[in-house]
Amino acid sequence: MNQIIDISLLNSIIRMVTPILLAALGGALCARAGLFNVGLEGMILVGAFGAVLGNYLLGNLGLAVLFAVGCVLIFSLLYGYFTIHLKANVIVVGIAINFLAMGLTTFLLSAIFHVKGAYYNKDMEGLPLWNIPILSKIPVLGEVLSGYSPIVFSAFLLVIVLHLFLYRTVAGFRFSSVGQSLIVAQSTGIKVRRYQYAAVLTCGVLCGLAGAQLSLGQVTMFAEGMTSGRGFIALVAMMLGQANPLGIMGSSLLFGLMDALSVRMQGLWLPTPFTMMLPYAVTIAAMFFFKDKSYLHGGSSSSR
Amino acid sequence: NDTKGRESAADDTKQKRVALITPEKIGVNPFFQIMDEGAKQAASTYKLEQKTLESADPNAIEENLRVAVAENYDLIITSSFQSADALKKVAAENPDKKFVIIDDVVDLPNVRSAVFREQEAAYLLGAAAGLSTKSNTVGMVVAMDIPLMKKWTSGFEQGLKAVNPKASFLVNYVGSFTDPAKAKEMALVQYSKGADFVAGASAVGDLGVFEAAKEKGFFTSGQDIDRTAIDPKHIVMSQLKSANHVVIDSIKQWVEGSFTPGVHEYGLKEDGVGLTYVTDNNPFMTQAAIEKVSQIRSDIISGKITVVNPLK
Amino acid sequence: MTTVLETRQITKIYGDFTANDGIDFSLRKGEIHAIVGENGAGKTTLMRMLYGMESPTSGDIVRHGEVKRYQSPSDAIRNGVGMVFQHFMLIPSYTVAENIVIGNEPARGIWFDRRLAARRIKALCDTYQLHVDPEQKVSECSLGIRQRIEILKVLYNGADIIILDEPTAVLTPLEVKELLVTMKRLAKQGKSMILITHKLHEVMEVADRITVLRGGKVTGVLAASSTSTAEISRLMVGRELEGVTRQDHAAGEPVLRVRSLGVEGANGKALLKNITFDVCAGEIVGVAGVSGNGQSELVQVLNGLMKADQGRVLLGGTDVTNLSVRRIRAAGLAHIPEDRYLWGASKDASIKENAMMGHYRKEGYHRLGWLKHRKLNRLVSGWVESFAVKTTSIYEQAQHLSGGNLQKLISARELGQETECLIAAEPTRGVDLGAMELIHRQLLKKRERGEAVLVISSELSEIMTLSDRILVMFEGEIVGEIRGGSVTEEEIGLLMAGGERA
Amino acid sequence: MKNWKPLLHSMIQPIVAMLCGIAAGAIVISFTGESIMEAYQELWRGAFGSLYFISSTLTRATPIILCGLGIAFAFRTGLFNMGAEGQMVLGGLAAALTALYIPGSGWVKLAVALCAGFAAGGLWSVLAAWMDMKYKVNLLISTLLMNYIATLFAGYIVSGPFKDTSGSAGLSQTSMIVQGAWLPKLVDGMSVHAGFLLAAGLTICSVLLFRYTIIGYEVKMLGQNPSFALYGGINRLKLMLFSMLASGGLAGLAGGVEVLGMQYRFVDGALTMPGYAWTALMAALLANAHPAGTAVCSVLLAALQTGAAGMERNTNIPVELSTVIQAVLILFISVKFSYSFMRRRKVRGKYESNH
Ligand SMILES: Nc1ncnc2c1ncn2[C@@H]1O[C@H](COP(=O)(O)OP(=O)(O)OP(=O)(O)O)[C@@H](O)[C@H]1O
Ligand SMILES: Nc1ncnc2c1ncn2[C@@H]1O[C@H](COP(=O)(O)OP(=O)(O)OP(=O)(O)O)[C@@H](O)[C@H]1O
Ligand SMILES: [Mg+2]
Ligand SMILES: [Mg+2]
Repeated sequence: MNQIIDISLLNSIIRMVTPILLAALGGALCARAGLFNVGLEGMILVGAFGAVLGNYLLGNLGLAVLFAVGCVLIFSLLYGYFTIHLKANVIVVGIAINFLAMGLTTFLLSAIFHVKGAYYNKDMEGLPLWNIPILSKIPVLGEVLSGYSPIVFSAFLLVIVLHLFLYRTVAGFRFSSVGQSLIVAQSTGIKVRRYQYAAVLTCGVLCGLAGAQLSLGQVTMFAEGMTSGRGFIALVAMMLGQANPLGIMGSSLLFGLMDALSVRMQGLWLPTPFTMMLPYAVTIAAMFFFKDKSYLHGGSSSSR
Repeated sequence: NDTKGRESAADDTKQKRVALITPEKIGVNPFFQIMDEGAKQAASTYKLEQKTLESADPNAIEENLRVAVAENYDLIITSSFQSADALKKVAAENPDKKFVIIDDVVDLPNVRSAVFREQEAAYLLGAAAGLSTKSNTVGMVVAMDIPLMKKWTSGFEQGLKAVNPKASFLVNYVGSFTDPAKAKEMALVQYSKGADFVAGASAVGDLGVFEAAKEKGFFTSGQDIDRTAIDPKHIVMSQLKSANHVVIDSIKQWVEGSFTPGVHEYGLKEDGVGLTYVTDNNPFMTQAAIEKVSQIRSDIISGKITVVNPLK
Repeated sequence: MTTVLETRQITKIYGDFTANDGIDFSLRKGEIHAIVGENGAGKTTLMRMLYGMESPTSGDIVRHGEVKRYQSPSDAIRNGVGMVFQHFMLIPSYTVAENIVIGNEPARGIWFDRRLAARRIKALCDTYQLHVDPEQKVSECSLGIRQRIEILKVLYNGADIIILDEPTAVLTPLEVKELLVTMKRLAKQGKSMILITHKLHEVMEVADRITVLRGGKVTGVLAASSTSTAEISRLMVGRELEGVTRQDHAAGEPVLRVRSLGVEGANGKALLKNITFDVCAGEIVGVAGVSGNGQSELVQVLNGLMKADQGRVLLGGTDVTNLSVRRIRAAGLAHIPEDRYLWGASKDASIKENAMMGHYRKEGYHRLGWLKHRKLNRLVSGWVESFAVKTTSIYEQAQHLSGGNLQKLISARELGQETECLIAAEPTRGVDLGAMELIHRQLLKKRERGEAVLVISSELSEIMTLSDRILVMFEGEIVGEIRGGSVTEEEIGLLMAGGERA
Repeated sequence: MKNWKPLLHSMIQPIVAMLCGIAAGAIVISFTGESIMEAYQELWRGAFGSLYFISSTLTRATPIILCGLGIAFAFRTGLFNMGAEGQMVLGGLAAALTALYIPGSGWVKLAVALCAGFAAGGLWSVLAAWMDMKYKVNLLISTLLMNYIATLFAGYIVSGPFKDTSGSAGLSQTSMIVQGAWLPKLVDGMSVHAGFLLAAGLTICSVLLFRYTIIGYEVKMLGQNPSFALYGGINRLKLMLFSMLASGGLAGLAGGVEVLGMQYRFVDGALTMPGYAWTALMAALLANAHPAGTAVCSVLLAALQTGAAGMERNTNIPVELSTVIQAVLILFISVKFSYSFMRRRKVRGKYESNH
């Protein structure tokens, strides 16, 4: 109680934030392509299940992660086909994808593992924890930045990669154009659909990683509905970060920090429900300061 | 959904039929899982036809109850507070049918109510933890901050303070029944605050607590059913709540013709709740502690120790 | 001269409406070919097919003697066809350079080489003598510059055929002049151009040949050197135009009085400074000025869409300064807005819903909050008829109206308010000759009824024909007030550019 | 209004989509080895098979319709209200507490409680609208986040200060409301209650409102082009606040109706677990925010859910798969096999054969 912020808190934030961050980055790409993806929750769930299933079937962690990514790719392809080709309402498809993910993972859990609720095997291996050689030697920082799964490191690396991609490369530039104005992009001969599919599929890869981190990184098991609303938080982080990778990292970390603090504040003076409100309330408060709404607009208008 | 009861349906046309209606999908909840197992077991012992109906959401409970009545099941078992209101209506409308509710009370002449004294088992768990902790700090990761869970936290705290008044007790609420990742982080937080024992009371989240224990090498305990087999080095105890026992007991009484309405309590004495622990080479509890805990158990059964029900 | 592009019996049918009906059209190398026709004649539709945005229902597009099937604009672009749209296709938050190279970006590997882009654009500017600042944000550019960016974009993509759909509609006279010079220069450099415009003097000035469309059919292909505006307009409209005449009559009492109006901009710079003028009963006052010199702000303040920081506005004796739009309208002000898609209409709504805006709260059209639909229908149908708005039904969506027809509808709506004062901002932008005459005649009728009209237009000829008095705005101030008929276009032009009156 | 042709055209699309959905669902069912016909029969029977099942479908549809009308109202104004869930929870809570603690006869309690539900939901969503207008806090995010806050707050209220102290007292719920204040059942022994009539009535009111009234017209114009509305003299601020009040209010009313017509008390989680708000959101989107369409879609989606429950009771299709079948059907219902899509295929086909 005396120390609310310590190194284990920071460790915990980074771990907890990774799935949200990854999914939010995926959501951002979709938003930039004009698709407001509320199906993130379901996609993470499929990723989480795919990772555990892959691990069980293939017995190799690397392949398990790939398997998870593959599973989510099928889902995102479905999402893309319905929204891009069949022009179905993006939000309805997103919600339906969430239902579908919930139903399928639960069904397959009992069909494949013959268990209900959760699959846990104490011999199942989780993702390895890495220490970056030189970084881990630095006194305090080293402790903060060491001992995570490769996915955690790659998530933060991806923030930089995506930032460079969106703002420095030709493809990224076109991506942004599609998000800024579909009509302009189309009139200049950009293959809009191709970019939309690319966004949706990349989002699938990222959600696959997010799920794998959740089920093989943070814990080593699959539980029905284990995403517990992380997909929606990712959606909020995406919007708050204005579909900008660095912004998303900031908003995810803000949310993570508040979430971790709310855990530590339990039992101090406020009733628990109120401490649990903290991350949501602070996120709303944060919006008083971030007002540029360029991409949010895409979200709300594409839904009509 | 298929039952053993059906297989033998051919040879006995006047077979009695039992329906079990869970208030939510059985899915994540071991409490309902063992209830289902108990029903199936009793069905095969007493040659009954049995069907389990899972309710997708609270509104489906009443629906399922009515369907069970309409399909003329002879005994209808349901459970938990979510079902109480629905059962009150349905049971009052069908006075000829027999009903059982587990874990809540419905005061009607055709309803048998079975409730648990979870606080007694929690008391034992708290006492065991209090006797064994080296750091004098123990914790519990709880699913939700709702009154029901006070039976766990309060019972645990009573037992803990009784044997070790100086020990401090940490509690964290996950806010969900299905979030092992968050439960794990909470267990890690408690560990970082010095807890060497963290009890799991967060449904599926417990698996996350177990993992944290394995990773950091502290001790933990499970819920409802015996979880120690998963990892006896760290999961050293399990607080039992034998819904299967209660289901079997209810069916047995009914089959034997001694179905009695009213409230039936299941505590340590009735074997409805209990505590199990790793018996050989328990790394957390000393033999002395184990003996002390069994002493407390008999004291509770004999009434020498009374565990306060926090909800009364 | 060689023919670079040709259509053979091209037809486009929307639902049961034939927008283009068996059109034969040809474009020669180095030629400027004007396409004229009334609103809704099918000019844009034809261009959209040439540019691959629509596929023809039947007929062929022939390029260099080869039949082409464009699946998308990118096919057309690859074939050297470029188009500048009526509504600019630019991303305002991007720089000029980014907008030009989009779709065809200079790259080093996967990286977007913005510096190379800027250099290429500099070179392009020099070749065609069209100057822009590559680093500037498009949102900060004037309409004239945006137009130039669009042309550069087309040139950058290597087009040798450039389609310009009503490029001059939004430009100031000076900008128009520059554009026409540019076009001639490009034609000399071997580019072929298709120009769509409603202004026949522009056609006569630059075009080599003219194709006239009416009702989706070609009614004539003329050589500019051997025709007259009268002939063209006869082919367009199918009848002689009468021309508008203005009777002299004395103005009455002031209706709209504006006193030392001022508005601060976001950066502390004044958008409007000390504006004072009157508009009297039975008078049309014109406001001339290069767009972006405060005319839009003036109109918005008068209407209550923008708040004034100083000064007062009096309407028929009541002080309406900074009142809500509804109160100002109720006090007797109607307003034809300058941007019909932004302010003037809802594209998704029906013609009727668009037309009843501002009327439905009037006496007789509602009771206890319920609309009297039958009366409204009659009102709107009446306008559709008297203004000859081309539509199948008043329940049709407004987005299916061509620009000119929508403008007629908006004018009808605002003239129908029958207020003692009307503000008409760019009332005939993008409107064909017949419709322009119609609107002008209605504005003059209003004047003759003894009502006040304030006309804001970047089209000097329009101001000159209509106005009793002309106010010239420059950088948010009124820099000159002239009696109508007493000056030449050159003199006003000088004032508009910030010079003193000679 | 007079054009029946577009209406007919608009009917073809959902029917085609439904058929595709049924075909896709059949594929899923065939994986379970069950008879497809039987499964669909059970699905139908569970939704509409008898008066009893029709009644439970309509009961389930009741809060969805109300919530959906609310969401559609906001959409029409151009506001994306994602906070129906929170508004519904607060509405339900307010209705329960009012019915429990104000004095008066049953009818008075009922009426005041419904008003309280409306007010609570409405004010909660007006808060979001106000933050949007005054401080440009994006409505979509704020309403989404406010769901969590509302749900947690309601959970606190019923597990703390206003907890039910009768019975085993371990429950997060309020005490039971006196019977006089319940919404009466429409048919004895069936669950459908007067709340459904309220929902149907409000649907008709919404249709009339949007078609024939000044407010309906102004809301529509504001939603389609705010600048045009401003130019025409429509008071944007007032209308937006009104719209969000109505939107949240209807969601709150949905909560109140569910509490007073079904549960007779506020039970933590009973309004969120069935996912009414999400279903309602889908209904509103599928109907493109048209009120009558929203109501029809609500009943349809509710039928899909009750039908799935029936299917799961009476066939051996696993519980989990009924969710999958539902999702697949919804996916296809959402599809817009637009004419341009079909025509384009045709045009392309022609081109290819020409080559
Ligand atoms: N997508 C469409 N669906 C139905 N009708 C359309 C569509 N696009 C255009 N039209 C109709 O086709 C006709 C021709 O339109 P077009 O835009 O080509 O006219 P235009 O000659 O460019 O007119 P303007 O001078 O006003 O720009 C108009 O009557 C218009 O209403
Ligand atoms: N209803 C329609 N009728 C005719 N042409 C259409 C219609 N809808 C779209 N088009 C045009 O057909 C072209 C091809 O359409 P498509 O959607 O395949 O383009 P794209 O997304 O740019 O390309 P790609 O699918 O290859 O990435 C586009 O230029 C589009 O404008
Ligand atoms: Mg045109
Ligand atoms: Mg294509």
